[in-house]
Amino acid sequence: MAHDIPHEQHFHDPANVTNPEHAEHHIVLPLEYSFVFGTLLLCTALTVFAATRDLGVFNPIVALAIACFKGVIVILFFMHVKYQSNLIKMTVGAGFFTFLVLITMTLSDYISRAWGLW
Amino acid sequence: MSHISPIIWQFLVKWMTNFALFPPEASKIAPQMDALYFFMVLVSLVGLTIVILLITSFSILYSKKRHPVAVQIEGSTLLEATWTIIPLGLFLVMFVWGALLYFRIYTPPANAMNIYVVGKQWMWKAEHPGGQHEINALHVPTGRPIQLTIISQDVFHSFSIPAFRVKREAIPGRYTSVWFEATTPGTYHLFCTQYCGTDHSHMIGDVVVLTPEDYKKWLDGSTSGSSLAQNGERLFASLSCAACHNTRPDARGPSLANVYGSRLTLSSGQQITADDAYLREAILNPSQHITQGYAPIMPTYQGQISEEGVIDLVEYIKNLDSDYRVQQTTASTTLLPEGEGNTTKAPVAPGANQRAPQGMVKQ
Amino acid sequence: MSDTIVTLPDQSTARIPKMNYLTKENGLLSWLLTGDHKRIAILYLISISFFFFVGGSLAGLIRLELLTPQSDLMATDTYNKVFSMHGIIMVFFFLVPSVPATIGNFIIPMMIGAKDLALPKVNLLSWYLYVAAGILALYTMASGGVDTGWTFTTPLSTHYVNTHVLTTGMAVFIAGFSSIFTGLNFIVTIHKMRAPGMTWFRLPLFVWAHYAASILMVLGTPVLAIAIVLMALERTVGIGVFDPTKGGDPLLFQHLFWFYSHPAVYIMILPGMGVISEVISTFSRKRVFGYTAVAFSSVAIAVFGFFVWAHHMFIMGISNYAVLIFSLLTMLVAVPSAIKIFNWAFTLYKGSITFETPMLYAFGFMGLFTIGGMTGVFLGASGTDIHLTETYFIVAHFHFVMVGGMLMAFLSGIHFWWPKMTGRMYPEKISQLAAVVTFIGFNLTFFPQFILGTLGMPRRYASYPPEFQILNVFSTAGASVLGVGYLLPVLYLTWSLKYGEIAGNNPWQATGLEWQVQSPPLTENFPEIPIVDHEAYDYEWLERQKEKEVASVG
Amino acid sequence: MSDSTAIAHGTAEAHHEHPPYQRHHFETIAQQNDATNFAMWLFLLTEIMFFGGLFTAYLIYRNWYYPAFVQGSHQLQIGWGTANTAVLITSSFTMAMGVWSAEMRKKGALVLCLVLTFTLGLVFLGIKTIEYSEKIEKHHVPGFHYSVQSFVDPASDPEVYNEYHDKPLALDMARHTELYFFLYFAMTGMHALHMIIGIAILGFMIFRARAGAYTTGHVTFVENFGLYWHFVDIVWIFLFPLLYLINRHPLAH
Ligand code: HEA
Ligand code: HEA
Ligand code: HEC
Ligand code: CUA
Ligand SMILES: [Cu+2]
Repeated sequence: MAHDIPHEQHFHDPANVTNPEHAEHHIVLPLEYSFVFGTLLLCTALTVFAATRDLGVFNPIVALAIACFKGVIVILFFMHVKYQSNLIKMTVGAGFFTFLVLITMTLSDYISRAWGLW
Repeated sequence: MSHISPIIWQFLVKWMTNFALFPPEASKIAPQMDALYFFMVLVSLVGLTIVILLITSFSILYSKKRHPVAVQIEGSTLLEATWTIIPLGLFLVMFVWGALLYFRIYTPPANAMNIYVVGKQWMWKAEHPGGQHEINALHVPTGRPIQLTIISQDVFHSFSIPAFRVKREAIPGRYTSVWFEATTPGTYHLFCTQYCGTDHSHMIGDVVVLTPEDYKKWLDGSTSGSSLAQNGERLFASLSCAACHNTRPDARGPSLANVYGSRLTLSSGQQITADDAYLREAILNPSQHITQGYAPIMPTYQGQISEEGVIDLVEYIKNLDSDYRVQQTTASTTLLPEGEGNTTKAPVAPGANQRAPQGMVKQ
Repeated sequence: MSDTIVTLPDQSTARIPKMNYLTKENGLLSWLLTGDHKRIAILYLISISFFFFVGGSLAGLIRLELLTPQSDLMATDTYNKVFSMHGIIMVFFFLVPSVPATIGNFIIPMMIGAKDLALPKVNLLSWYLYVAAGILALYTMASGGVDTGWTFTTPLSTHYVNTHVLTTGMAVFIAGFSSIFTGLNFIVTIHKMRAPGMTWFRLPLFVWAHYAASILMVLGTPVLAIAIVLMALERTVGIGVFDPTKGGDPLLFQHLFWFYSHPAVYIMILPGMGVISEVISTFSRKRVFGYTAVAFSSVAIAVFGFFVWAHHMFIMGISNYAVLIFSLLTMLVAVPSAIKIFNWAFTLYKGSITFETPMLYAFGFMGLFTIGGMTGVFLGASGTDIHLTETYFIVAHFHFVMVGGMLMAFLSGIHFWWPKMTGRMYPEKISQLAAVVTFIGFNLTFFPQFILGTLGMPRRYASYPPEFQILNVFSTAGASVLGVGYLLPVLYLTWSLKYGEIAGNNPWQATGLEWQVQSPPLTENFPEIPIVDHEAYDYEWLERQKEKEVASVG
Repeated sequence: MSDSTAIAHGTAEAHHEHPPYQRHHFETIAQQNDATNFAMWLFLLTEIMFFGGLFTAYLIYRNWYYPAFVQGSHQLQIGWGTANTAVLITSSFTMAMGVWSAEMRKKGALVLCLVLTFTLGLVFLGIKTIEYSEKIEKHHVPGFHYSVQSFVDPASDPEVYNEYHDKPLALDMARHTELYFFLYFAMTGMHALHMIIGIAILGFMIFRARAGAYTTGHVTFVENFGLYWHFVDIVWIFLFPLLYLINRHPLAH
């Protein structure tokens, strides 16, 4: 049984506190930031350009895909999530998941109402 | 009995005479609802009994006196699986059964007789097709499916007849419907069950179930002169609908004959069935769904016709199965004085329009 | 009391430890500016008790009015305001913060072996937000009240009433932030502040339950906030999102409102379930049967809790397909609760059971929550919901889960941890009596309402048809008994602050870390951060601890 | 009583050395940083859900009143929107550089970055003000003398008309543009409110940074504020296409 480990004298060791959810502090370098910054500006230009073309149903899809991409790189690099513990990654994931639950489940009602408006 | 204080005595008398434990079953759906209800009560009782039995018997068997030293137990996957799967199974049965019931109550049969109900703070107004109006009351015959088409003029209300086990929300700006078939003549409660402001609790009334004969008598005794469709026809004329909806070759709007119940193709390619709700929307928010082949030129009548007026129009269009009447209306439009258009209570149009309720549109 | 496990120290020599969180600093300011989670918990305890009695008095008024069929005690308008304020106060100012902000606040850091919550200042802030919101709510009540019901249904609340919707909305908005901060604090604390060796599966189930509830608070409450903001804008500027005449959809408000308020009912019940786990285990001296199942069922309730909100809108005009989906998911979310009930029942199996007050309340919880939960399933099955919705059946359902469930759990927990919080015992016999009185009063009050609901009596009615009177008379009579049952604890718990027996560290011989330190605890909880080498509810470990103590003393 | 209090203090803090910024209830500074960082993320989750309600409303009404949303969005100028996106992205970049400067303990660079971020934030709000005032002039503020003139008679609004040649909307559809503008104001307004709060905090931070508060090796505050600022940026990254871009080529309806 787990608690059969001999009971030791209580001691005070800060290292005990380091739990698996801790990630070492990673310093993102300016070069990396600059790359991301460049990509973001590029994407902005791209999405504005795409908006001037008539892509049919793809207009909103392209625009949102680009927005998602931009959002993801901001989260990963500017917000350091790429170098963070799994806990933070899951937290971010949980947030967007609940957000999607709100949207999709609400829309499931609106879309399936008998016709058009209602 | 003089030694019993009069208050207690009154209370006892009331108890004996005025005490209900279960609502009457006065519609066809009621026994079905009750069957599911009792099934659920039974499951709950069994579940509750099990829980209580477990607690009391363990409490007795393993009280500290009898059982001074507890035996540590991890758990038991088998047992835990049992009490996951059995309740889940039972709940799923309830789900399926409940859903069947739900769809039954909210899917009116095709041959149902339609009554319109308008809810407003704080009264119910029922409109029978023959033009009979009732406030806070509803007369219905037995043995005939009745569909209620319900709408609210202001806030949410809810039209509830406990004895029939049916209830439907009256939603502002949108038709909802429910149906029932009454079985037992009598007078039953009609409640507004959605909180709707100050006099919510006074928004009540009676549902009077009559035998078909009595119902006919009642119908004859309470006609208000013209049927809904007749009112609708008058409105149709006074609002100049026929300026566009006519049979002339250059008509700007589609013919409305037989439009009710038909499948329409919208300009977006979507296919929809023209039901009451669609007709209402087509009048109030026409550009919301443009019929294929037509321009979005129909003006909105939002704010110009009362809910009752819309009902009249809808009822008129529903019964329109040829263009004959419309042509007549086109002719008579010119006879109407200017400015009559915007009111529900248009004066009775020239005598030509007065026909027997049934004969007038169904030709 | 031979059959009891209460092991109080020798009363003639025992003394409350001189140094504890209560005596550390004195003066009002030391309380108002404290960062100590235990003091904040006490502040919360006082404030929510106050609001409970405000809400309870309003409930008394409701029941008095319903004694007779006519609306004779007060005008319908007044009645509407009374039940609206009753619902708002009870939900947002009592039940949501009840167990988490008091017991949770006090106990969670101690249970996981931490000196405090991770963010003490945020903790204090959330109490101030709560107080600000509460004062606003009281102000609203004093200046005329609000009559929308606690659900603020549009378009009624936006276009058709002229009572204080905005200030009430603001009060709820602020209270929501208080709740967000509490939940956020708990999550951070549980993740980051656990003592060495305190792994996830060594956490007491109380902590798991609060973790699950906190997720709901953090992710659900903001949606309530935006719903209220939109409602306020609709009411003031008339923007049209909820106004059917402008093309808006009044149901959208309900989607947003219930997206919070259904998870909120689990915010209200989960912490109570945590209490029950602790109490049942302690008084049967046995580890909780199927620890992992109980722990994960809390998380399952929290996760599934986000998928079922539209079951409050079955007849309100959502699409029939949505009704199907939401009804099915409702059935799924009910299962984890059933698992918990049976796991608790089997915890008793081969235990060594005693029947102190907390245990009596816990038994009450199990019975009443089962009834309340099963009737929730009646409402979740779309067909029966048609008949039962918006009647007293619902009123009975939610009072069974909220009052019979959560309030019982709250009282259970207060009695259970009272010795830890104050260092003194409450009088056992009278408290057992109070538990029995509340149980009887409760059933008398709310059971007749199931029958009333089946008969079709609509809720939120100031007057009703005379044939419903008998059952209403029962209900009112029960409420008076219930009121007495709730008044008693206030009296004897207050009394015990001065005259109660000295409790000692661990009167119940419970295993939680909080019981291994002095009562009342030190400000920093543990003289030294403990190292955890045993699982939760390990009574053998507790025995060995005691032997060791005896050995070292002797 | 008072002496026992002193003892309590003594025992609690005697045996470990803390940097001044470590709060007493944390065991290590790493634990403290982890905790505050995690708390910040949880707070951002609440923000996601808060905006989530508005996004839901937007999606629903865009589907219902597509033509109204198309013509509503024609009233927005892509030029301003693009400029603002660039401004905001740049401010995000300067903020990120600020975090780096703090980590590297470069006080001057940190102050510079914060001042830049602060200024760019103000520029964003300035541009927003220009856009808003245009809406006010055209009576496109929902609830305040809203006018549907530009939609029932697009030619009366030559600037937009010359670019898009919109057909007139039927009156009932034209009225629903009010919903579009409400959502526009609610979403951008809520976003601007977050910017204002952020800018206020930035002001405070510049002040403290000049005193060297963040270049001691303890950078959590700057880092967490950075998270907030980037989050606000992300919200805009989504608002920009939704409000300005996706309706420029309406599907044949
Ligand atoms: C603490 C609060 C709380 C809790 C925990 C619950 C729990 C549940 N609730 Fe309840 N509910 C409310 C508070 C709560 N509710 C409130 C306040 C309202 C009204 C709001 C208003 O309109 O004002 C409401 C309304 C409400 C409705 C809406 C009714 C309507 O408006 O028409 C529905 C519908 O599905 C519902 C369902 C459920 C279900 C399925 C559960 C489940 O989670 C219950 C699960 C528990 C069990 C199932 C018990 C365990 C079972 C056993 C141990 C026995 C098993 C044995 C066998 C099956 C053999 N509730
Ligand atoms: C935590 C939640 C909670 C709690 C604890 C309670 C507690 C009680 N509630 Fe409440 N109730 C709600 C939440 C709660 N309620 C909600 C959300 C609604 C819906 C509101 C709406 O529709 O918008 C509601 C609605 C509601 C109604 C329906 C009103 C209507 O629809 O018309 C009724 C009617 O009986 C009722 C009764 C009671 C009673 C008798 C108690 C008792 O348990 C209270 C007992 C407590 C006391 C009595 C106070 C303590 C004693 C004293 C201070 C002594 C002095 C007092 C007296 C002698 C009276 N409640
Ligand atoms: C200016 C011309 C005009 C007037 C006046 C007018 N309509 Fe229409 N109506 C149309 C056109 C064009 C359509 C088809 C396009 C559409 O669906 O909007 C139509 C469609 C309809 C439809 C939907 C039927 C279908 O096939 O889609 C109904 C119902 C209807 N109108 C009823 C009325 C009523 C009732 C009135 C008077 C109160 C009225 N209309 C007045 C032009 C008009
Ligand atoms: Cu109408 Cu309640
Ligand atoms: Cu619910």
